[in-house]
Amino acid sequence: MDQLIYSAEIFLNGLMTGVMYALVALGFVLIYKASGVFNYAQGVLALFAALTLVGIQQGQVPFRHLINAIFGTHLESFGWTLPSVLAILLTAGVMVLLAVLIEKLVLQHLVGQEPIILFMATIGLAYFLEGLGDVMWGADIKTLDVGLPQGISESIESVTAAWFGYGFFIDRLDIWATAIAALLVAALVAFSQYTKQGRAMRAVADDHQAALSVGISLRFIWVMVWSIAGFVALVAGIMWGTKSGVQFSLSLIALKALPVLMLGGFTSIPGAIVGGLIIGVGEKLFEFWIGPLIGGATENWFAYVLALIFLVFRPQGLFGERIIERV
Amino acid sequence: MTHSPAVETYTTADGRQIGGVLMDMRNITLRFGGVEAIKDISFDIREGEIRAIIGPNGAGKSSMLNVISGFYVPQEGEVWFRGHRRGPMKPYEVARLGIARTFQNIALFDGMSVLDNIMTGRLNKMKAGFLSQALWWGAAEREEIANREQVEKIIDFLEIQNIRKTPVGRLPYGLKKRVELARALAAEPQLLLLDEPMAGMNVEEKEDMSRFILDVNDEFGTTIALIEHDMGVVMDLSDRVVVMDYGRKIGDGTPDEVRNNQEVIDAYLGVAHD
Amino acid sequence: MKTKLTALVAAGMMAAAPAMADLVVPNLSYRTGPYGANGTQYADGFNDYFTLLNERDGGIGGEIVQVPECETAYNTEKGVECYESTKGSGALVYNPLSTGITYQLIPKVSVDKIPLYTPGYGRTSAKNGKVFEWVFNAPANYWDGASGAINYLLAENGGDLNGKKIALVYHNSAYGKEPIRTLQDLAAKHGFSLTEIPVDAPGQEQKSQWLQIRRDKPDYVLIWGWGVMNQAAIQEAANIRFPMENFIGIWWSGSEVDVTPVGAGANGYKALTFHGVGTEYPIYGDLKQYVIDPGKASQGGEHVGSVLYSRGMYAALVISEAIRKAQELAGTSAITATQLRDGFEQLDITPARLEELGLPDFGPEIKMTCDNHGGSGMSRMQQWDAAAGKWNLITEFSEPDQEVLAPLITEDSEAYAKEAGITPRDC
Amino acid sequence: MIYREAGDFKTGYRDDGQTFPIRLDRWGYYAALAVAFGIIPFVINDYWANAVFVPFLIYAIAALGLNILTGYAGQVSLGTGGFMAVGAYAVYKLMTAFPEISVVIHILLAGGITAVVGMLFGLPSLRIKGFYLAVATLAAQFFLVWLFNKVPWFYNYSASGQINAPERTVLGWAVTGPATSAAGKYLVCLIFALLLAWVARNLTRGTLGRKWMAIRDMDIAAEIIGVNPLTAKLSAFAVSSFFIGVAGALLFAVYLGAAEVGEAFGINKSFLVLFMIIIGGLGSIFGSFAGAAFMVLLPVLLKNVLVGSFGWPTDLAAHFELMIVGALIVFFLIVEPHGLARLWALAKEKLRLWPFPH
Repeated sequence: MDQLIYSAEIFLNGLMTGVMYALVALGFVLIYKASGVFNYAQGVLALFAALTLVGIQQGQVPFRHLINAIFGTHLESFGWTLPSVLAILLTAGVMVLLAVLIEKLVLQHLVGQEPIILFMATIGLAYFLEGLGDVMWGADIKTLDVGLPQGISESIESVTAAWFGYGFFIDRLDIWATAIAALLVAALVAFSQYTKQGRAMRAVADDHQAALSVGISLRFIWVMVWSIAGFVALVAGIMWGTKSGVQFSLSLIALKALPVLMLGGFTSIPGAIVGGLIIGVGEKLFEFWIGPLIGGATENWFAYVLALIFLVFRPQGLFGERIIERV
Repeated sequence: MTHSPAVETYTTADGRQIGGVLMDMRNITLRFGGVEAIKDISFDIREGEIRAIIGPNGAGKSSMLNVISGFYVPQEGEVWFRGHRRGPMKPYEVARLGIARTFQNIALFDGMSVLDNIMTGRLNKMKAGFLSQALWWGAAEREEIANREQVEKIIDFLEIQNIRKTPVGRLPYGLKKRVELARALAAEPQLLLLDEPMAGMNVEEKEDMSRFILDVNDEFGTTIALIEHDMGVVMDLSDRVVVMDYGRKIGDGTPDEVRNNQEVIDAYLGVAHD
Repeated sequence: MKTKLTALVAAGMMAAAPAMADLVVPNLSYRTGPYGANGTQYADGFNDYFTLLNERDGGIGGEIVQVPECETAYNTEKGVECYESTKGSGALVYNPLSTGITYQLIPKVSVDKIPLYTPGYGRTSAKNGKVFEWVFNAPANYWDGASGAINYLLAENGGDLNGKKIALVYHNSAYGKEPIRTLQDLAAKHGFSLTEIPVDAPGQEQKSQWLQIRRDKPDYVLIWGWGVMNQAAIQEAANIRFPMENFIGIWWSGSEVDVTPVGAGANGYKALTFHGVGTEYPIYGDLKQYVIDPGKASQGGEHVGSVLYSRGMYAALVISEAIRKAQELAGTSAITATQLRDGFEQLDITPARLEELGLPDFGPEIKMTCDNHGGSGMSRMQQWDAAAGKWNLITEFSEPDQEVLAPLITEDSEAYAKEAGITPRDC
Repeated sequence: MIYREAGDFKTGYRDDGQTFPIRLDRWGYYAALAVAFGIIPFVINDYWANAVFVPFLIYAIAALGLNILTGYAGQVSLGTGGFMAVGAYAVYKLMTAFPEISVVIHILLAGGITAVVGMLFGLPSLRIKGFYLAVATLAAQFFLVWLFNKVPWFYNYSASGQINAPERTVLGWAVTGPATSAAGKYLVCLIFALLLAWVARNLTRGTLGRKWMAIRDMDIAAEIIGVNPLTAKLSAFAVSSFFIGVAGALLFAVYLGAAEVGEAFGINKSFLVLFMIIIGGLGSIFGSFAGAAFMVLLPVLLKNVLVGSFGWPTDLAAHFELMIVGALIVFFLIVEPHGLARLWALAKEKLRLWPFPH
């Protein structure tokens, strides 16, 4: 009986973790859907966004190590602390600027190239942004605090304790993440359904050539999609950065998004969410039930095995577009 | 070899010997979900002949060709090849029986040169072991040269010597079609299936292709089955014609017989389509 | 054109070598990659101490110390590249701050005859100088740390841990697995139960592990983490309201970077250490005068006095004392790597000497011999005060349980000797 | 007009199929071999061996292996690190279990064991295609690393799970262990790299190679012309894994001498080798070498220039190194999207016409 109650707690926590994975996966899906590019740099984008947010909020001088090294100055900070909302808006602005630059300097020159080549360009981009983030803001671990609460939700604990005799642990940050993810998905869906730009984006996703022939500007769409993906990366960066500080490892969360993508299909926003939930719950329950028998720390590989099992039965992913083979 | 019944041989007007039944399709029905693409069709293909399957768009010709090539397995009916009933097979097993084909939307290997593409047609003739291939020693090298000689004959035959080393991705449409024919021929098939070999060609290219098809049949004695929706060209080429419409067979016989078949005329004039 | 390019590439591949005459102590550091935040502070402390010696005393025994820095990014292959590129310039000793790179270098330094100094990390059984002639890991190693933590808990519980539940959360790697054998033996000796909970690198996601701890309710949790795993673990511990004073980290899980992201929740968290912390030592006066104020501090002196800075400085101190000893033994100031090995083997850093150096009670007494390359293994406990934002030392230095450790070290070093075909020296 | 093919007539199909059809290329190749065997072994030192040549050659072998799978057979793999780990642990177990047998045989056997493991993880390729296939190899990557970390038998029950390569000799020369000379390490890797490149060349120009490329370019058409996708894909996985296993064995035994699975064979390694073949050129033997050279040598070069020549602080240099590598990748793509191999081919095409471009 205890085991079942524990499983229920782990199930809930798995769902929450899944939402955190899905937040990262969303950014991949957006870009893949609109331009067929697997954006290797998405994880680094999240790191870069979080670094920028902390930098702006705490008034750090960008490139101060570089400036200090060259001019022998001792710049530290501008000495302000901005309100979170303002800092987030400014960072979103930086991400839009970044999207414009990426389009101008990279994508524009690679129009019509094969997906593998665009994939490779994003590899280059990832290297560049990783270096740039470090040069701009330094390699220290930064504390990110935009006012999101953390720690156990005591109301859930007391309610479940009354019901089951065992108080469940749910992290308040996870509850917030779930709410924000729901809001984000709703906003994305509304945007793509009800705005002109959103419809243009979907048109491009369906058929590049056809969209171009009806006068949709591919360049504009790319800037827009990369901006949105940058914003999604910022949200993911805030969530993960709040959890464990902003540092290099933040870019590695992309690895946790990969099985989610494979499972959910690269082209489906609901797929990213459902995939995230399945991976989150699956890996946590496996670690609980099977982990102790085989030595634990199974989550990393089991996520992929789980995705693999699903793919064997549905090779295009859970929500991916059906692959029709014909000659 | 046990031959199916009704073995009769005949000689065509231009003096070619047509042999017994090579392939016999018996009561084939093919469904996709609830849709019947082919409804209870029977016909045969004889050794040495040029057999055409024609019909308007959506008649089920391509599905039929895919049944012959083993890519689709019909829900009902039997496929007999060289006197044996052919069970469900993988496409590559069908190829090894001696059936080669071309494709309506060219299916060449874009990343490889013309020569390599044609050499793939002979893959099943190459028997050198792994070690010999890895060390390029003995059988592997001998085979490569021997098969290359065969392929060069086909290259000469189809007059594509000058593009031998060109990657196929760079070729114009008409030449691609020719390279595809070369690849199929390289397999020295008993039965060659051509899927709309003249689709999208101009008159001159069509004439060239017709000439090659006739020459192939004439010089190598290859049995050819082709599908085409353009009636004109086909009638001049083929010995016997099957006409399909809406998945049914509406005519079967020599070009002249078919041409005078009222149902075929209706189908092509669009009467039945109203 | 091709040859020109080749020549250019060839020229570029040649590392610029420092002048041969000086004492060369390379700093294989990492300021980038997943552990860059930790590596930066350590490297700064290491650099600054030698800068201080050069600026204030004109080096050691009149010889300027060169500290060429080489970025390893905590990556073993880059570590090898760094080792090879600095080796040719007459490097006297290596301190790579990475257990992985250390394992790489142990066989290499034995052939090249260059000492390897790995305080608080690396291969534990290198303490046995009979087998590991060129490797030194005083004052303390991982097993000393494990025993030190248990000794602390014994003292807390009046010498009795019988029936207590202790969980070990560890980095699922060679480094994290190090203390397991020791803790198992100690569990058998003292009658506590040990639960091993691995966390795969990088370790941002530890929900499963901490839900398990919340269910099992161990009395104490030990952590062997590095990088983001530390911050995530301390955050999760705070989230489940695990009593922080019962949560103890190894010294690599006990620096400012590990606790500050968690904020007030980390208050009371404890960690082992083998050196002092903070700027309240006389040496910082000199450091300010000779290094920081003239603008010669590494990275502008941002991290002076932090835990990892202090540790880097302490490593530099031990190396410089070994150099001094070697100079004394060899009778020359321009010593060789082999002479430095002798310096290490006869090193004796007494409390009085530490006081002379401006760091009273900063570390335990270090006394190394031909067969003991690991010193006394003494460590002490520090505790995080979140409000003040500083670590406070809460115990004195104390000895680990050599009765348990000594046989383990003999066993492991002899296994290595057998595998590598080494005949142990007579000491 | 020194570099040309006019007048260089082929009189047989054998000549026409040779690896370097153009005379000057052939000479260049022989000259490179002469330098590689005749000069470098005598002048090489530890730095050049350990920082430059040995890693370059070993990564070239791994890149060749991955290029066979991804570049020639079209099957995406992100499990290279895991498969290298199989090679490394296999050679470690063999070396310690059968010390009397030559290490060369152990390395080849390690490749063979990796080939079997690779085929096992290649099975899903029959159903899962394109980028989705990466999930199967990623599962292999994470599972294998976990396995080698978790099961003590693989590391002979050592306290920390590190494995150390004992000393072994070939013809009296040490090739593994600390006493190995720079030239010894270099020559072992060079011989393996050249032999395997030659095998890769042979396999890719013959029957098997055509089957792989047919599957890559259009798998359905390939099946219809008679290629069995099962054997074609699994043979690609096997051959590729053999190469990667040998590379892993060399990386551990000859180059590093000690390894820990998570650090030395993590997912980063899989990405690194994938970058090599994409940057070098998919489906190109030369590209495998070029890509390995780019990814191994460029960081070393940049570091030495920025830190050694310009005297920058190491952290700034390291960050700029990342930015420069990233920018160069993007720059090369914009100039020539199909990798260094194509860039080289284009340069040669230009050179053929030089100095009379019209």
